[in-house]
Amino acid sequence: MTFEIPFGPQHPALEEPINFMFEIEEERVVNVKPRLGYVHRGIEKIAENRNYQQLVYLSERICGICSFAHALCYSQVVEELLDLKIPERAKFIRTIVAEMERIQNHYLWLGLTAKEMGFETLFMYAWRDRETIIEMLDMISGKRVNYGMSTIGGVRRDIPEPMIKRMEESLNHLEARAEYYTKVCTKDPSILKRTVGIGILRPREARALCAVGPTARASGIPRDVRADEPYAAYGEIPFKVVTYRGCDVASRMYVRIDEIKESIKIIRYALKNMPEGPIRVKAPMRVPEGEAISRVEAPRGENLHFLKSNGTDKPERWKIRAPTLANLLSLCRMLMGVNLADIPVVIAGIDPCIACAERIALIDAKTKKLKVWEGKDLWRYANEWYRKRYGL
Amino acid sequence: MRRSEIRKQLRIRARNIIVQRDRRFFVNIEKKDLKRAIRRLMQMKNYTHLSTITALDVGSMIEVIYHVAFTDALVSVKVQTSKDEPIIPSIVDLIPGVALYEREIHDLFGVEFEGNPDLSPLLLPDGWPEGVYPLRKWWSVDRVLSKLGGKR
Amino acid sequence: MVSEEIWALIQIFLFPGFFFLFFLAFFTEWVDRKIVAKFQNRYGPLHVGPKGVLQPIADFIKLLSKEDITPRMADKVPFNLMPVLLLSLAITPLFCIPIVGSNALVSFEGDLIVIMFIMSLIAVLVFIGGWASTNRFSTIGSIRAGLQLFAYEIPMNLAMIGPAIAAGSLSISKIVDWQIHGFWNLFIQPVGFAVLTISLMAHLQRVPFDIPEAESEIVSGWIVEFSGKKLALIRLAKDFEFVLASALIVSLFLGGPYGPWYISPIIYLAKFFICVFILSNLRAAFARYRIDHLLAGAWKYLTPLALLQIFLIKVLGV
Amino acid sequence: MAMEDDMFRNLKEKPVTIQFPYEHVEPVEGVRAKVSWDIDKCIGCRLCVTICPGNAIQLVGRGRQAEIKYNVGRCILCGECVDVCPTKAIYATKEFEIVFNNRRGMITHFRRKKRKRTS
Repeated sequence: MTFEIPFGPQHPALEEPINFMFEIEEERVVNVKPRLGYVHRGIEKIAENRNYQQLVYLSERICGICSFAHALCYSQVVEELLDLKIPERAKFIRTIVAEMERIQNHYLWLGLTAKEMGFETLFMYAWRDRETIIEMLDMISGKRVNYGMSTIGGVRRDIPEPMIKRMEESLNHLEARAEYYTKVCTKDPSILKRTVGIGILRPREARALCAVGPTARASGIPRDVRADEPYAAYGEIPFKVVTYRGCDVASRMYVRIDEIKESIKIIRYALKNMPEGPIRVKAPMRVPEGEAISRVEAPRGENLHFLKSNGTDKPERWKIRAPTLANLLSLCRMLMGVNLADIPVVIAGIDPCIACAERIALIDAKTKKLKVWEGKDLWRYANEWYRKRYGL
Repeated sequence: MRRSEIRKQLRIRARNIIVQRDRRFFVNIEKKDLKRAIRRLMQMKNYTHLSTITALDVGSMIEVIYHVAFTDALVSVKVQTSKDEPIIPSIVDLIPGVALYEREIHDLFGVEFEGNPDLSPLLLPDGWPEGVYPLRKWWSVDRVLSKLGGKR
Repeated sequence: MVSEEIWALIQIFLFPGFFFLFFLAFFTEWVDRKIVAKFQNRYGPLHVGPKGVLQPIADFIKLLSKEDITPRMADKVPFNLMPVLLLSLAITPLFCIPIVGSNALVSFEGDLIVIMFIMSLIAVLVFIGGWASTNRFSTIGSIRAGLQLFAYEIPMNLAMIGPAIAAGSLSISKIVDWQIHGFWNLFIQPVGFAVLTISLMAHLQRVPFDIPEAESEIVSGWIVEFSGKKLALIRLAKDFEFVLASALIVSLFLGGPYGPWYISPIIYLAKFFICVFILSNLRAAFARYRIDHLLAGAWKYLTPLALLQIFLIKVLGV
Repeated sequence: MAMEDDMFRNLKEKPVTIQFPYEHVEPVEGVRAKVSWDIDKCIGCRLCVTICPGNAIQLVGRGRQAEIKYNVGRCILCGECVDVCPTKAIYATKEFEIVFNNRRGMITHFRRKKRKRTS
């Protein structure tokens, strides 16, 4: 007996609206169809009406968690068009913040995956430890999310000497916790039962489906923009690309935990070798005509921005490809043949961020209304609806 | 990667290859050569994946750019098609991972990808009118707002 | 004669009876939530009453006042009847458990069998409730609840039979009595204790085995269509089941209450909350297993272990 | 089961939760929060209006008689206007708990005090 189970757009296992239509046969998935489009904000269209400075902040709001990666990618693409040379110190600060964001994202992911597995305690612990890194980011940038650090021509805030000392303490704590989670995730029998051998994505399939980021690296493919095409200060910092050959959710977990440790090493090295100097150069408002592409390794995978300018202060076309869209087909492949109970864990495995994946559509053509509703309007609408429905 | 390598592999004229900077190549090709070009690029060493497909509205034409990633470069293959008859051969049979990108462009620019088995709406809501493509330049924000009677 | 009847009424309605049991159920829920919160480095309930002790009662009252929705597609009679039946079935066995002295309110030869029967009935009722609400998620949840029943029921009953064989009686009061005069069953049947604890976790549908109501997979499973008063009753019934589980462990393996009448309830409650602590700790320490893991584990390990325990008791004659 | 040790250690420790409406965390040095105007320094150059990503700032009137209309509801707390202001008329506050009951309350007008005309 096959029956269809809708999964989303609202479901407790999903943080963001996406719809999967599963065909289930005896608790096993035989077919899956994804449907996007529930959180469209029309960012690529809005971009045609904003100037380049304003777009830095719009790019930050593509995704709440990997906001710096998008802002960095956008800043780089504009700098390339402007032919700006940004100061060395700014490059190092960019690297540090990008890696801190990676740590933050991976802790968040660990907690969410634990929650999908029903492991509340690990969820609480991972998010408690994530607080440490968020406080660090708060200290550096003045904000807990959407840091507003990267800008065209450098960064907006410096990391002074006293901050470095406090950062090192926090980094030690985070490293100890990462070691602890490695121990937990390799030892705990219930975690192993739920992750090992679940959601298999073979290396050949990962290559064919263009998987990126930790999803690809957990299938043994060393695909990392930081190593392939060094941006910011990655060319000067030694680090290793973490890969695992398990191809399952457990490997994705180990890749991310090991990346936390690797990121901590990168931050330490960058803090030690940070050159002195200015952090920002002035950028003109108008951008000369041209096309440029910039790639950044966001915590979730490769991030690509394409920008075409037409000589004014507003871009002609700004194309964003967030990592989740690249991994969505791999996810559908992983979900084939998976037990119904494992669906949330496998979906969490690629670290989906639906808001990143879809940015384009505009205004719902059906409603023909562009009106902001206040609380009392909603109240009235709800009452009317009920009255009509039940004939009160 | 160097210009000559790409030229030799794709067997096209050198002036069709623009080297923007180190690691960045733009290649202009004809629509009919697209599949062959992508297949040949895939056979080159250091090929990793196809990053994404971008579509642009350039006046009377729609330009579709395939960003092919290598470990040491990013080659962007440009194809143009007319707006009246926007048909481009699909490369899903070569790289299955581009299915969603092609569907996205089909939604937003109305480009038909010949050979893609599933071009159902991915992003746009159900009941979206036929022949309306939100990312074409015709569909500007001001135009929409004036139609809806709102103001900026 | 009259005073004896009044005494019996007091016993049924006040002290080990209804009032005390309701209070105990709410208090146990609070303790459970507080302990798990403490393990997870949070506060838990905090604001209603001192340290949030009245929070479960507040939740209960709030749920009673909520809108009660019956889905149009639901099978109305079983759907509406199920919460009431569940609550009454969850309370009934508690009267067979001795709290003051070694004599329960209702005690007869074979009440252990009745308790086993009622506990299976609860699981069947859960299945019916989920099935009657005709939601896809609740259907899956109820199917899982039924499957889970097959997994845990036999090891649980076998582990409960162990003490009865040792004591030579099927009455819980007599088993408690036997333990007071001899050893606690915990020391002579440790395997049975472990098997019973694990099976009870499965019976209670708590975290490692909360498969029928897995929140992140099937949106709280068989409960998903229940709301308002029905949900309040189900929540209360679950509290009673939790009390019953801890009480069973105390009575069968930890010797139950002993001593004069004024001290035995205190000893009983102390043991009771040790059991609650163990169950809460297990809830915090695991990720959720899958239904096939549970079935395989129960039939591969729990059932043979429970049988081995009975075999040991028979052979060694302890 | 691998986390038992950490769980039992936490039994003794104080919870990390901050009970928000009753406890407050001090904002860090240099927190990006609501901005405010020192309107007498404003020269009406419109730089902040151009740079604001959320179109939260409007300049009503012209020149030195202009008044600033600041909508917190649209403000994304980026602090670009503070950086760009040539006369340091805009300054950052530490007010980040910003809640309103209605939309009108979000809009703040910064007006110059009317000077007495000297004869």
